[in-house]
Amino acid sequence: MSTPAVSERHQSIPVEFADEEESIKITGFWMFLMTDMIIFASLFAVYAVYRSRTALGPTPQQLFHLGPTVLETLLLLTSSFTVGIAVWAMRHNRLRMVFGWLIATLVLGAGFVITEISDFVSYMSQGATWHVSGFLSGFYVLVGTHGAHVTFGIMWAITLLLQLRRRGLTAVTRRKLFTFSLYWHFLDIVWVFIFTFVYLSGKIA
Amino acid sequence: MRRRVRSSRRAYRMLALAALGLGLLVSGCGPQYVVLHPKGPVGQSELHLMAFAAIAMAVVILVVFVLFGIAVVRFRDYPGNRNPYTPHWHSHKWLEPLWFIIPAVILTVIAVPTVNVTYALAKLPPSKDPVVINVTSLNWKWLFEYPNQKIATVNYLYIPVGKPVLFHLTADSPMNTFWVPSLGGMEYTMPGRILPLWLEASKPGVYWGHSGQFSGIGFEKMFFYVHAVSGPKFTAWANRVRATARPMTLTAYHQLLRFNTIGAESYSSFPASTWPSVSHGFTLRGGMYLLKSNNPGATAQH
Amino acid sequence: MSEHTSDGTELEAVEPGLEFLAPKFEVEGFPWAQVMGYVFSLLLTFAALLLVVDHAMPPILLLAVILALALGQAGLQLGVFMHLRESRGTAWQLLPLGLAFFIAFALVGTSIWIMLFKTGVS
Amino acid sequence: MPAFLLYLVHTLFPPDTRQPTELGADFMILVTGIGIVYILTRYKKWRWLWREWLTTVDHKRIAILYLIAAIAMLFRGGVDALMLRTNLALPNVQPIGALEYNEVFTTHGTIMIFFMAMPFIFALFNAVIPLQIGSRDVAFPRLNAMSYWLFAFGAMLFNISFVVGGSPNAGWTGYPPLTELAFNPGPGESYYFLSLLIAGIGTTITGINFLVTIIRMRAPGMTLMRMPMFAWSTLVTSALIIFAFPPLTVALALSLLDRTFGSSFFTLGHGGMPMMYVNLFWLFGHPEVYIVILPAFGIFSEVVPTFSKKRLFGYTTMVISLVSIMFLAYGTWVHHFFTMGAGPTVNAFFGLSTMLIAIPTGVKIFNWIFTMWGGRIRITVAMLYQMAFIPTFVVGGATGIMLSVVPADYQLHNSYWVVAHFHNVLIGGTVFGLLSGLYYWWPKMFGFILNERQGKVGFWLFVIGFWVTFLPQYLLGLEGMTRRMYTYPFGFGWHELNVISTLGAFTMGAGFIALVYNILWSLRYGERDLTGDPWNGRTLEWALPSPAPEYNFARIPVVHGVDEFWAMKEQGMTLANQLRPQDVKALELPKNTGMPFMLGLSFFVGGFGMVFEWWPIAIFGGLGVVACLIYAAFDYDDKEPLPADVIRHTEGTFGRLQA
Ligand code: HEA
Ligand code: HEA
Ligand code: CUA
Ligand SMILES: [Cu+2]
Repeated sequence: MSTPAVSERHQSIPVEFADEEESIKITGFWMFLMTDMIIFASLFAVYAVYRSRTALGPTPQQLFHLGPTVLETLLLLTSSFTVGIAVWAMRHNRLRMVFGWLIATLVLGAGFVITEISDFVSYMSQGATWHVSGFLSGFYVLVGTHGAHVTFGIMWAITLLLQLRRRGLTAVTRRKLFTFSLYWHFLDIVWVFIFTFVYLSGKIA
Repeated sequence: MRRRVRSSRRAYRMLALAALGLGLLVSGCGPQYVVLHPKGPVGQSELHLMAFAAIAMAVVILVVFVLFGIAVVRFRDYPGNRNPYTPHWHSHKWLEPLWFIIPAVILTVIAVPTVNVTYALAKLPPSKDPVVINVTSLNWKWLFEYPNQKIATVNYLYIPVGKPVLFHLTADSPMNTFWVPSLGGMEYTMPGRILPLWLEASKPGVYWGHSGQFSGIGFEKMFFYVHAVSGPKFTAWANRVRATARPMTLTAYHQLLRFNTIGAESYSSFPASTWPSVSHGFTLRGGMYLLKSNNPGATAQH
Repeated sequence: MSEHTSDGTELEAVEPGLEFLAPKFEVEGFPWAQVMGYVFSLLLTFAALLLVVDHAMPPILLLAVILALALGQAGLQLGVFMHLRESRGTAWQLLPLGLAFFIAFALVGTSIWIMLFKTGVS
Repeated sequence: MPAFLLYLVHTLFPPDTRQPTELGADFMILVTGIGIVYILTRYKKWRWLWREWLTTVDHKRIAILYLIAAIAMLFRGGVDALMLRTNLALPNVQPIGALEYNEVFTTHGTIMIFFMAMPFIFALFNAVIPLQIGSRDVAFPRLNAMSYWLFAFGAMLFNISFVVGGSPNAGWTGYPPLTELAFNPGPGESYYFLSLLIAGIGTTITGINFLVTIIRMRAPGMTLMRMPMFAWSTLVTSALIIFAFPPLTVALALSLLDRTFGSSFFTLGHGGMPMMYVNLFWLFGHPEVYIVILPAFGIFSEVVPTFSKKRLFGYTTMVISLVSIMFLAYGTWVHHFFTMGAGPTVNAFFGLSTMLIAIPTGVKIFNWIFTMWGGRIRITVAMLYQMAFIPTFVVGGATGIMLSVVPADYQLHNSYWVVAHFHNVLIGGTVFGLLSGLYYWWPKMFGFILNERQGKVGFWLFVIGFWVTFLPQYLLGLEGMTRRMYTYPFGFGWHELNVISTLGAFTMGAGFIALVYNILWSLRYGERDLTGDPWNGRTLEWALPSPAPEYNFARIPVVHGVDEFWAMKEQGMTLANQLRPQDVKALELPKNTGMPFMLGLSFFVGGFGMVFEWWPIAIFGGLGVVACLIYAAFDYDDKEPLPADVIRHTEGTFGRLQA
């Protein structure tokens, strides 16, 4: 139902949950996140096993620069914060604030993707393509899948902005924004593990 | 109605039994049941365990069949059935836990020897000095190299009776499994890895082996023969091959790499580089038959 | 679990026996939780970074510590930002979430264990 | 231009596919296709097809679509099986050669598992679950349609490989490096990876959909411990799907990257490791076999109480065993590669974890037997399949336990013992279960009953054929015959047993023909089901007319215990005599949409382009996918009102309204 009205009695229940149908969609989205989590777990397993299979190519220690990665981490953590605030603003019915924070999220996300791509390009220009070794294949696919998710998230955010502008804060658009925020935070969690398990641990001898 | 169903059920049981009996009869439970007639200690202990598990399973099957048969016969819906009808009976204080306990007990009985034998087979018999054979599966043929005898063969093997043989398995092709059912179980040959497997023949004879893992169009032709002969005969054979066969050059090896099937071949020597070494990114740790390679000749190769 | 209500005011009953999955909503006047969450997430990240750059510990221990920090970070995101206890009735997502974390770690761990012997020495 | 055409013909119909059997198949497909198009045009049915079926989001219709696909695929997989068996009975003649044999066992296994068993299961989920839990639809009707079309177009992509370009030929498991470009240059393996990826997305969505449907959409009062057992098994199956399909997706995607984009995951060189594929595949593969068996368990848990006229024995232990099977199913996958030498500790661990599964499975077997105990068993076709299931599955399970005995598996791995084991559980468990469910729920889906006498003929042919086919294969395993051989030498004692096995396979084929005849005959002459409750059922789906109206329940019932409908009947009530005209409220139904179909089509086009690496086509398909997603994001018009009058009228014609 797309009735934004919330009865007085249950003021504290956010609209996206008060509406049964939308709340079911949120449950569904959680389940989707679980499948995505196992996808990433499988990719982590692949990476973990291939980490030392560097063939004739570079080792993690030789390859990674921490600089860009730390920047990416900062961007993503901040974007996670901004989208959190966007949801907070949504729950206080502040549409303009929602716009602002969502656009900030989007920009930070784009910054992340650009940094990642330029990082990849610099690796590849050293000849470290994924053909070179199992390790590099695992690395590019794990990190690249995350990057693709972020890119998809940015496009999703754009369609969200358009819908918010057309329709304002209805139960449907609220639910969509809320699931988007779940998605985004989830990517942040995955990134933290990538940062730790791929980049940082790559620097441990 | 009642009679018909019952008699057709019986017919179906009889048929199943008959098929089993017939199968065994037609073939006379003869020597072609290679898995049941092992010719070496490894196959023997695998068979023992299999038979043990089979007996346990037979008990399980029997119990289920009997209970099920009684239920079906007693509680069918026909007029005048005097057996108790208890539509609301749906749980039982100790019957239900029993379903957990009895299978758990039976499984424990199987599990203990399973673990024991699994570990036991992972060790070479300690006192004996094994013959080492390096096995490479190729498309679609088997290359056997004897690092100590310094000879190589294709698609056939000689091994001494009564002596453990340590196979080192690898592949320069998609995966296969190396299997001589008369002697014991199989293990994969995989590119990029070397797995150890030991077998032993306790009776002289010719035993066939085959690949158990599909590897492409010529896979069906990957039969090979293992000639188990006495120790002196084995030595004599090795000397003869070294004396009479042609040496394997790298070119010859590359010809073996071609995708085709060929017959048996013998070589008086082989280039060391045909066997993968650590510097190629291989390792010797592990394997089901995890064992310390106690043959210096073998490790020197890696 | 209830007849569809279009006014959307009824919270559903919590599944009997699963009372620990009762929903909880967090709506505050100022996003303190988010701000604190952000600060802590930065702290956790830089802690891990510093530890690694300094080689503060033996490698295995270091790996364990930074993984623990990452886990803390995940918990923080879930708890602070993802409103993980919110639901219309029973907070069902918590069960699969627990399962997913378990499977994810078991999957990575056992895969390493099973493949361990094959790691190349190059 | 002619050069271009030549290239096209050569790529799409490479020389090795130009064989009599394949050309014959091509011809058959062409004729059937033209026939269908002709009939649709002749009777002006295109619009009807599009509006009623291709765009439908009604779970009951989607169920029928799944069912049609599943039976068609059972036919295709079955014909494959008969080809395999014929070749093995005549090892010296070899009616189909090595090339084709390898394709055929691959397509047989893949089709039977992914494109027969899975859609068959989803057909029953869709047909039954919303009705059984007292809900108007699944949680996400549009996603449901999307799942179907992703599955259907994935299946189509897989099936056209036989006609266009050549089929995959590396087994249903698709182990690298055999699937690598170097060893497998044709398009076959790309077909395999892409079609399974596409269908796999659909399956994952189905898993999510039914999980959420069951946890969120149950009728008021239906707590978890009051759910029908089929709903429980669906819940657990969905959870298994959610956690099992992602590793498959990754394994397939990485293989595809290796093949098409030159990464180095599973290659021979560059530090690739084929083992990792095997690990990921079975991380999916083992849960998958429980994904296909648990719904069958659920079906039996409905069929046995109904036809024994007795409540299910041990409800709680049934639930406990289902849930523990779910957990254990994730912990046993290594038993498929004991002989890859992961070391005695790993092997012992996974051998024991495999054995553990026997305990919850046994609990179910005994509970079914004790449901029958003290009941009144009516021998219908549905019940007959159940009664064949128990002995057959127990034998299959027992031979599985023997495989989990690690040293024994060293001798039995990849031998015909394994082939016999898994057909024993897949046919004796899954297929018998699905057929039982088919006969049981058929009236609910279509409104008429399948003829019982004919059904019994099919049953006996199928069951006897089954045992004649697969019992000899255990013996073949003990004789050391390995699987996936298109021919074999004489003198190993293999020939006689193979001939017996082939005779059995043809008996099963006759059983399949009897089944199809049964359906076609009943379509015309079958007894109508006017009560909605032909079997004296116990659960809510039988409280509705057959087939259920579009909105399922005019008013959602309140549930007070297990077997709610049985309890109602005992108190002399039904849903019908509870409904007063003023209780009927207007409803909103999900609106039909063409998006899912277009999405499936786009995936198909993109997949096809990728198979042949024709990038413009691949990109075109990809853009289609994006377009569909964007369309879906902005489409708010997804509901259709259903006025109370219409519902009142419908209920009235069923005679289900109080005066
Ligand atoms: C429906 C599908 C299905 C099911 C349910 C099962 C069930 C089981 N399977 Fe099977 N299996 C397959 C489908 C299935 N399998 C397939 C498709 C393959 C091959 C894939 C390929 O390579 O292509 C395979 C292969 C396979 C292997 C690998 C063989 C090899 O390649 O070397 C093993 C090894 O352990 C195994 C074991 C088991 C066990 C222990 C069970 C158990 O779950 C069985 C449990 C049931 C019982 C035991 C009977 C009932 C219990 C009782 C009556 C209680 C008392 C019992 C005891 C005390 C024992 N299976
Ligand atoms: C649910 C799954 C399922 C089902 C139902 C079946 C059903 C059958 N299977 Fe299948 N099988 C597998 C799953 C399944 N199989 C898998 C996963 C593999 C492994 C593949 C691999 O190795 O990768 C396999 C492999 C496999 C092999 C091993 C091939 C080899 O390794 O070389 C054999 C051999 O006998 C076989 C036989 C059969 C037979 C006779 C049937 C019978 O039940 C079929 C019954 C027959 C019909 C239903 C056909 C009806 C059709 C007609 C009557 C039409 C007649 C018309 C004409 C002839 C034009 N199967
Ligand atoms: Cu049995 Cu010889
Ligand atoms: Cu398994």
